[in-house]
Amino acid sequence: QSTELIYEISKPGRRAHRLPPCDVPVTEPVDQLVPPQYLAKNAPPLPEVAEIDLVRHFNNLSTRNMSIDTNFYPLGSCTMKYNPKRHERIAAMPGLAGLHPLQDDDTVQGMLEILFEMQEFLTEISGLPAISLQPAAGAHGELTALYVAAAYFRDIGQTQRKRVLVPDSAHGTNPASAVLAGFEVVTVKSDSRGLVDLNDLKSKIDDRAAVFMITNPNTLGLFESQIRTITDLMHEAGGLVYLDGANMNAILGITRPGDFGADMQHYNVHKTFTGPHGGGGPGSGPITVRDFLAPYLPTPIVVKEGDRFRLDFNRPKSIGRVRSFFGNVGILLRGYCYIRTLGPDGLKAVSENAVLNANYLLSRLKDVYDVPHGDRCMHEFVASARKLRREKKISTMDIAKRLLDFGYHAPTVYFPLVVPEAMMIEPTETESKETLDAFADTLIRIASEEADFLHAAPHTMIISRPDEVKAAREPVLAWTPQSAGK
Amino acid sequence: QSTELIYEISKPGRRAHRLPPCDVPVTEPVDQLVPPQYLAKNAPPLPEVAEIDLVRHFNNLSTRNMSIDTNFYPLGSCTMKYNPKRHERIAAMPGLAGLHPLQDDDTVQGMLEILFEMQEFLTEISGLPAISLQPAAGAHGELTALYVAAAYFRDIGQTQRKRVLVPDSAHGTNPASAVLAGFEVVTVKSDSRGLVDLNDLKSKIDDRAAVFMITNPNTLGLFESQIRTITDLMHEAGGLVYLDGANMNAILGITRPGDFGADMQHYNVHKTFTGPHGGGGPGSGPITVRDFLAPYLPTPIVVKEGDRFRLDFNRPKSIGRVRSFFGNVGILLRGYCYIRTLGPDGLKAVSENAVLNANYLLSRLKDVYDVPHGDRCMHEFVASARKLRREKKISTMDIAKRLLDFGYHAPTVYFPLVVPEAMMIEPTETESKETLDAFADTLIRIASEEADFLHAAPHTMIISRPDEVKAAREPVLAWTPQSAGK
Amino acid sequence: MSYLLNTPEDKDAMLASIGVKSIEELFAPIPAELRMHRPLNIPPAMTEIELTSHLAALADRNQAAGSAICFLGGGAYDHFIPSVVDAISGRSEYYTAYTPYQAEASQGSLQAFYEYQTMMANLTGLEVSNASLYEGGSAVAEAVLMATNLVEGRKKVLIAGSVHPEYRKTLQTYAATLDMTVQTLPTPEGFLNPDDLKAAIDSQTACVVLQHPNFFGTLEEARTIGEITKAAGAIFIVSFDPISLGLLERPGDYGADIAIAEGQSLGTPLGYGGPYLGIMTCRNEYVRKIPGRLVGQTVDRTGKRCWVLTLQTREQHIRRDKATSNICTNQGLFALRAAIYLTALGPQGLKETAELCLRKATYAARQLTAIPGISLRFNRPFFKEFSIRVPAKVEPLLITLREQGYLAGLNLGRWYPNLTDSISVAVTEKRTKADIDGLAQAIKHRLESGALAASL
Amino acid sequence: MSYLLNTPEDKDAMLASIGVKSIEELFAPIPAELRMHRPLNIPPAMTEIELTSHLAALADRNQAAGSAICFLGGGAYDHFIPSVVDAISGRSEYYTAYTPYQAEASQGSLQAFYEYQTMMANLTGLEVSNASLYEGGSAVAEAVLMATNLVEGRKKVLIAGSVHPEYRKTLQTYAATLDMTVQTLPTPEGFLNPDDLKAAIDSQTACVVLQHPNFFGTLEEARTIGEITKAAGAIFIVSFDPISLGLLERPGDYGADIAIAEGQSLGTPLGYGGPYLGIMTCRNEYVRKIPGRLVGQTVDRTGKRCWVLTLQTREQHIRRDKATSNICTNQGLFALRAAIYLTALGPQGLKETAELCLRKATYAARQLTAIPGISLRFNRPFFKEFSIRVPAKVEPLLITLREQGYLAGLNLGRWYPNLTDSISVAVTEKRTKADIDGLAQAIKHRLESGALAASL
Repeated sequence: QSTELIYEISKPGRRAHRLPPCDVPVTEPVDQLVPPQYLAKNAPPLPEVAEIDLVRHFNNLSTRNMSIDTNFYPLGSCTMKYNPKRHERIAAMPGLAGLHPLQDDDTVQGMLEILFEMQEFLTEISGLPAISLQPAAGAHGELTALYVAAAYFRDIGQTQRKRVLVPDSAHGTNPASAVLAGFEVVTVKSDSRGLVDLNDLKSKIDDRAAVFMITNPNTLGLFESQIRTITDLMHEAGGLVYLDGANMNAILGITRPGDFGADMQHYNVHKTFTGPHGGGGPGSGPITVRDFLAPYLPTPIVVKEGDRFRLDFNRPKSIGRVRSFFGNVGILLRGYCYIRTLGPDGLKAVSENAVLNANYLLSRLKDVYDVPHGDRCMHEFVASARKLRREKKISTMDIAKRLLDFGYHAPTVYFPLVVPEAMMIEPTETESKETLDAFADTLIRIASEEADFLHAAPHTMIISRPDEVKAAREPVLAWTPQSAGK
Repeated sequence: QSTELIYEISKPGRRAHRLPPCDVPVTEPVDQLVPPQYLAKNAPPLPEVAEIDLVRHFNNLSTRNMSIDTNFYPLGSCTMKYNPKRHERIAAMPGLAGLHPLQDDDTVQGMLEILFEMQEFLTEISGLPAISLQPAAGAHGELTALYVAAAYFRDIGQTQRKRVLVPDSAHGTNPASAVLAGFEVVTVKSDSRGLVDLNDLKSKIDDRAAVFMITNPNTLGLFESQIRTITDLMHEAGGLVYLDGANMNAILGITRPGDFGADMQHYNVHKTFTGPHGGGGPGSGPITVRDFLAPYLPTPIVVKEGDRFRLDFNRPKSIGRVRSFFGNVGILLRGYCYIRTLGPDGLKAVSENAVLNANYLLSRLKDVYDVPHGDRCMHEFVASARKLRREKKISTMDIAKRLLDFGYHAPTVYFPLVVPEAMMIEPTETESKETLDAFADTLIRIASEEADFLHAAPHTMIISRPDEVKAAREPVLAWTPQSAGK
Repeated sequence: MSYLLNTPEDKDAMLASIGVKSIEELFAPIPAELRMHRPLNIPPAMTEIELTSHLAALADRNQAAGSAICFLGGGAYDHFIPSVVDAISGRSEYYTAYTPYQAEASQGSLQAFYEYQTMMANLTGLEVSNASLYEGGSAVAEAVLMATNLVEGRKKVLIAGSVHPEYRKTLQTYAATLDMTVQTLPTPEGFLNPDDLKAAIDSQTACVVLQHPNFFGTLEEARTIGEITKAAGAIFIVSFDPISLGLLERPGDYGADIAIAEGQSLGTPLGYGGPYLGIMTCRNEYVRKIPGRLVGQTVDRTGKRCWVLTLQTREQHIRRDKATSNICTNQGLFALRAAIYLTALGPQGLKETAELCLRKATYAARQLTAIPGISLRFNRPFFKEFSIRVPAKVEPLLITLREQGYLAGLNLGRWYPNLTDSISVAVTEKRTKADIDGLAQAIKHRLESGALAASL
Repeated sequence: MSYLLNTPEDKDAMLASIGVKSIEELFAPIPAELRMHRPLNIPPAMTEIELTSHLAALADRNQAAGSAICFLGGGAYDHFIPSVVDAISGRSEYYTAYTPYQAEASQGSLQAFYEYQTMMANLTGLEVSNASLYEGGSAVAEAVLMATNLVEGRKKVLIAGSVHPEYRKTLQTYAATLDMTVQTLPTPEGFLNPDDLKAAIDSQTACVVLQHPNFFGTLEEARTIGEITKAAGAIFIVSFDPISLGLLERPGDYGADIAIAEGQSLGTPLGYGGPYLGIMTCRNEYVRKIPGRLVGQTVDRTGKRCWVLTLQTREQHIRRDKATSNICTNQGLFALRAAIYLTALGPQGLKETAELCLRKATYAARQLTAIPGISLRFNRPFFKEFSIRVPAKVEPLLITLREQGYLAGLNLGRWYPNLTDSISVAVTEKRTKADIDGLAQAIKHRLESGALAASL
């Protein structure tokens, strides 16, 4: 299997796509249409290949990926569930895929109806009544919500609230978003159960505390049962609670952020409502908020007047925009299809089965792998290889790499940071008991393999253990004729 | 890599597709709508799997195929050229894919225009003025043409013409079609050049000879330069000449069957005009014939009256039908797109480059592999491993299997029958010099490998050398719980 | 040039290696007087942008089943195709491969075809399925040829008049050059009356061909027909509707020796009539006479289970003039689609689909025959298709309905001179109550205004 | 239930293994008072047949660029997408994978993103590209944040008024909570006058943001702006149109330090505004400050060349509150599409596309300004988009044209109070002479009948 780059199979004069002849009069050369000082001397250096080269290259490359459609992919926190084919066919309908974002509302009534209904669905599911579909991803949603919070505190004259509180088990995006939104980050400790240490939290709540960002269920897969106490504490102190919705897959129709006290929350539509993850994106990160925060949401929002839908830009207290155009509509569309496919009972069954599958897998593994935070979980759990590491010098990395040999993508590893040698396993509801059993059997088998053999894993993949230090020390980020052999 | 069958991952109660509730009144049970004696006791035993099972199963299976889009596939006589993606997108347009075959002509004017133009293009390219687009594949075209010939001879009172002459190098479909159409087969020898032995032919032409079926260029990749003499001989004796169009890819815009004396000819639209071969089909095998044979062609044919197109069924001497509905329209559509994409210059360039590529590959290989019929060819050539077999006990089969290890599909092997240890290699025009060089290098390398190593090839594929004798002696043609372990 | 890769430098290097000066020289074996000395008279080349616009414009000139409401049947049906069928059959590795000659490089197709064969065998209640034929019409002909091979010496073929007229016409063509006679048994009551078969069958009868449900959509006395056929020592051939087997008894269970079908309903787009899928299954003892490719299970040299093309000695590329059939290219891609379709549906989905068809067709028949002047043409149970007699000229009625967006049905007079007052209506699971009510309303309206016009 | 696999027997076995009696028990950690005690108020489940019909009906209520003739631009363009882009990006292995954390199981995505990065670097004439940002607007904001990190202490951001108004609005939002001021430099002549920049720039200026071609489609004095910016020690940020680089000089070649773009033109469907593709490239020395994923080349333990995510210490999952950005999920699938698109076009194809856009836009401008009363709004060279002043109320005119099948252009008054009499018209390579002539005819006709109406 060759690793030739498309630039390395390029040959001058070859080409795939051809353009039609110019059907308007060609009356003058290009440099009389555009003054020559604006023009490039040469066309940009792009690969030159025929269509068959292109197709073979990218088709063959694709087979070097694992993917949901071909492999079990229990990547914790990422909710790698099945991506229905019907969504792809529907999203490609010309009446949906062919709409320009600046078309007049009258020409996109069908699209606006979908987006309006999606606003309704998402507010109902979170229990928070106001919404913006604009953010492009979960982290973007966090950032948008923090802008909303900042605008709110400015509006009510509490500009001293400069602190965002974040549990030590939080996703890295939480503190990063907080800093980007102009806040300082204060970390709150977890207790031995893996939940928020209430005393530590209390000690950090004062009139500088703007927002407490909490993931619930948290990244250990545990439901924060003190959540009502936590939100009451924040609210009494005049602060807001933000719910990182990464783990909504565990609680659909079971409990709602609005019901347990969150003021703001984001969705990862691509996770919870199964947009294909696209090798890293796109996502979609809508936020829902309480009524008193609604005025600050980005514009536009879809409103319904009689039978007509329109984009509402007239929101004077709005923070403005966090991107151009409406949002990641293509992913919202897939989420809409998913919610319509499942209905209320189906969504609840999603969470029930996600939690059942995770607990079952936990029950199969707990005798071989440490699960530091108990033998129950929500939709995911964090196991640890610390015992194997201590006794046999087998690390989580070894296990992750060895799993690839069996056709399984690895779990999320070394996260959350509060668990040593962490393996964060999220099977999702779209896997079968047979798959979970085979995966558990494999993990158990790996625990009994020789350490040296595991250190050298994977043994069957196209590559094994790339040198990441070299990659970072001497970054080679683009092909050049010189970089090829580095 | 498991070879589990879809039946083996089936589990009662699982399912993928779901049907909507019945929206018409359900007034009585099914057995009152249909008398119970017609009803099955149970639903047929089909696999029961969820959508994700289905997708993973068939996706993973697919990767066990070689294909044009992933591999060089020089399967002689099959013209495995690039299948343009634009054809697939166009053929899926609802206004083309969604047409019922029995719609009124007025509702399918766009489709009839395409088919009418396709009739025009194909008659022009073959130089034979009358056409039927009905046959579903090349062999079906042969059969249809022989029915036409039989009808013609019946009509002119020459029912004694019961013989079809076929060169010994012909495709197996030729004699098989002849027998199916009620003829006896007489084989004509090839001479040492690989061309028709004229003396043998002459000795077999008499008033019993109905049709001489010839492939030109023939299966050895040689243009039958005596073709005019041959057709004259047949015509003088009152017979007809049929041109097997399998190798039209060599002569587009260069010479035409009608010009060199053929009376009837079929196309393999899926080969010459690049319909995807679909793992064995579909194909499309239109036939073109001389005017005096036109009355016997199957119905319907598309005719144009003013600006309107319609299907003409009123052809009293027609042989009738060789299938239901119009033909393999989806493949004709792709052929139409291809012809429109290339135009007259492009089609000629196709053949020029197909012939150039074949000759180049021949020039690279001829010092290592025997090419018994000369060092020039048209679009394909037949090499032989007879020397390797004699000297090193390496067979064509060994070479074919070993090629798979390098990511190349094997050529057509052991055909034509007139060449021992034959390897029929057709690179097509859509391959690059780089690909041909790499393939030639590999074939040359293989010739120097150890015989024992080659006998055990392939070494890297999911399986190696299946037991074909066992498969045929104890046929297991369907899965049953008992057959699984056989 | 589109799709060509050789640059001028490539060409020079290649010609040098060959030892010729020009590409032209390579065509020397073609005598000059046989060469074309003008360009082909076809339109000039189009780029992808132009081609796409051109075909989109042509497609816009058709009235597709997606935009019109389709009640057309007659062997091709507007069933729903789950998205997984397109998604998977669109994998390059399936649709750009060819016949799996090299088993090691084709296990994907081979295993999928083996699964298809298994599903067809299970669906029909017969042991052996081939890996596809062209379509439903030539499948009838192939089945008859196979049957005449099985009972050598018998020359008579009996076929019910209720078999698809185009299938019968195809059979006539295949039979015309062979030593056999085809006799069509009339079906004036919309089905083959067993008494009529008894009267016609004799010791010269090679086979009897029945379609069930038949071209009119009505059910045949298939079991009785089979018994009469067997009693005469003939082969019983049944053309079936795959979707109907979600409810109806399987051909093998009521006595069919060879079962054939148009498989379009199993995940193939209407596509103006093709490519479709010819299905054929038969009893185990006939396996060496079946036409077409067969995939069989075996083991490789390490003992691993795998699949290969097998029993190739029946086939043209080995046996030439002794082959059971001339078929080479088949409909592999549509066999794959059928396998995916049936896997998606499973037994329960197929049953529900069939039941929806039956219930909706029944509802449609009731709504339509509630219109004054309209009656069922045949007093027989039916599955998803039925025939009505209308009190109006058929063609103008159909044209009016088409202008209102209904492809309302087939004019049976097109094939049956005695049915010029009748329309065949097919109803799939895709049709809604609103579609059916709309059709009934439109017909009623048209008949009333027609009657009004006549009375003025 | 759709997509769920656990049968009742599975559930029982799983619960037994866990050691609980019911699924309900697993939710015990959620206090009862926080539980929902009613079903979600969303519509009931739909099967695939129903969902497909439902969405098809909604889609039919939109006027898509395929059915209307689209002259809309403003940051999203109706360019042709070669079929290979859909065919390949629709491969399961690409679109159902996630971020390539496990390099061994993700070489497909990693190599494709590395190729994308190379193409972006080559396209812009800068050394480093990330593996995508969300879209063009937030890319401006990210570039400004990056620039302010590069020149610590400087708090002033200058942005031309001719930058896309939505990008500017996005930047305002990002800047609002940070210690910086954003000053918009007016562009009344349709471009940023270098003198105006000279007047505004000072030693507090962190960066200058220009769009070239700008929101009006006209060309900026980009090189001069860059020189002024550099002379003041500030970072020069350019938002470009990728298609324009088939003809125009590359940002890196005229002095850009950071180049960003909306990449939608590179093979992404219009899709009502997203998901799109944020492009960002920069000079090599800024590599450790760039936001987003980076793919780098390295070797594996056997020395084989391969690719990994690299320089992750810039990123949120490692550095948390010290990260260069909070971005996690990006637009990988559209980076892949852009790579396929640019590979399909190659240098010559991109050049020809750009030239067709330029020639057709020029022709359209000439045809439209030949209509009495219509003039070009700005006297500046443009690329594929231009602004016209019309002698009529803009909204009614656009509505009339829309009813004739033309999405004729954007009402600039929507964003610029001083441009309420102006329309922005974009012309891609897909528009034909007939499209343009038809638009001109329709406008002319409307203006004449409007004038007639006014004169009565």
